[in-house]
Amino acid sequence: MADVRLAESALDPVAEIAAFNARYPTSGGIVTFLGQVREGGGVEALELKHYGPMTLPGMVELARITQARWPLEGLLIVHRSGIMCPGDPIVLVAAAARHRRDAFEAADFAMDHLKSESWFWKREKTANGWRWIEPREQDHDDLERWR
Amino acid sequence: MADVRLAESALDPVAEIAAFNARYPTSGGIVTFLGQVREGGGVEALELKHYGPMTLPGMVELARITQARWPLEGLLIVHRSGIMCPGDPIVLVAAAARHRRDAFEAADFAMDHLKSESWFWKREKTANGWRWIEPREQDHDDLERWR
Amino acid sequence: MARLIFLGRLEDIAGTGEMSVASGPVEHILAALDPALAVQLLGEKVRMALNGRLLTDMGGIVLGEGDELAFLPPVSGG
Amino acid sequence: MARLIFLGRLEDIAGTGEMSVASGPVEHILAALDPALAVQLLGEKVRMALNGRLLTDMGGIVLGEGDELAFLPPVSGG
Repeated sequence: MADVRLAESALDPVAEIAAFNARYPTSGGIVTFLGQVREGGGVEALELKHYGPMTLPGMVELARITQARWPLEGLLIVHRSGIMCPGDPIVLVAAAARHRRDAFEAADFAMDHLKSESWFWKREKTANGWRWIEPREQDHDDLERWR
Repeated sequence: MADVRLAESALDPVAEIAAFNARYPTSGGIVTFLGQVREGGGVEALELKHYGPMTLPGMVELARITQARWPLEGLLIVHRSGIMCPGDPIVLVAAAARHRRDAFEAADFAMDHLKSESWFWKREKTANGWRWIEPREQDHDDLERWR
Repeated sequence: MARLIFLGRLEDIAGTGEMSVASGPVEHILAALDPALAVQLLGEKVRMALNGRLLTDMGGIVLGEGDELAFLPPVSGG
Repeated sequence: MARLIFLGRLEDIAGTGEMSVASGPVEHILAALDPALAVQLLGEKVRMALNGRLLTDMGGIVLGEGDELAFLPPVSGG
């Protein structure tokens, strides 16, 4: 059972993790990834845009593929859209499995694909104004690991 | 800064994760691993024994090696000893880094080494009584990935 | 009428996220746009989706009444 | 006096986690134990630590007053 959501307003990772952990007492290992807007470095705000007809359906499909590839007992994918401030959570992925390697790999895989194969567009605001963020070369290399 | 502890009594992973996340607002990515005693499968209790002069010093050394290998902003390793029940947390690892791959790899590395290169001995109780758990072949293969 | 949707940086270039256009062949619709925008929309990294489905080949696409054509520059999530 | 420490399944075999023994060469100490236990302690997967430090070679070890020799079977954490 995957729980996949696009969050238009603040996401509470601790509450999400608490609920997820409580749901999977039979899982030997639970891996979570929290991505957040970095404090420092001059970023004043970050905006993530999505495209209604494709973004959430794409995330649901990613969850399906992830569950088909690893024997998971639970999978959570929550991704913000909208404007965020430094320190705000952007994305939370949690994977529960009997064995820890499956949980690690599934969470890692889901994050790599959210980062550079999901329908989000990100821009950040610094003292110089807003700037769109293009995917990094590293993001493509990360994806290649799974092919 | 690593936070490394041997917990002789119940460990509260949600409180630990909340405190860890709050400590690292400059980290773009935080990966946590929670290992817990599986419910179901007939295990009634699990006991982890340690050896005072070596177990915690070994965990501290593991944290040092992990931090030397990846650029982390924070690392948490908490491992239970004593008797646990199904659903109880056994181990919690959290790694905070600017970039997500460093956090994923560091947490994965620390877990592989806690599992089969740290000074713990584990036994479980089923209807047939207590039985010592030997490391699995898979655990050794997991370690080999880092050499 | 049909709709063009501009995502990410294409929204900045177009000055709007969405534009109503007359139905018809996509090439005619693009030819009627500001050429600076049209060049960006046809960039090799820009993908297109018709009514939420990714197009693998844009040749010969005709927008009908109520169709929505989205222009998708490289993504960046997480 | 010195101390032997039995970890993991070795504690079950010894029937105790800890045993006081007279100081002296380890081989003499082991020879005085129940042979069934001594065989297990010398198993190839069992490592030894003297006062908390892993021994790489047990040859010629002599336990002095207050020394602690631990027998460490394969570990299993997490």
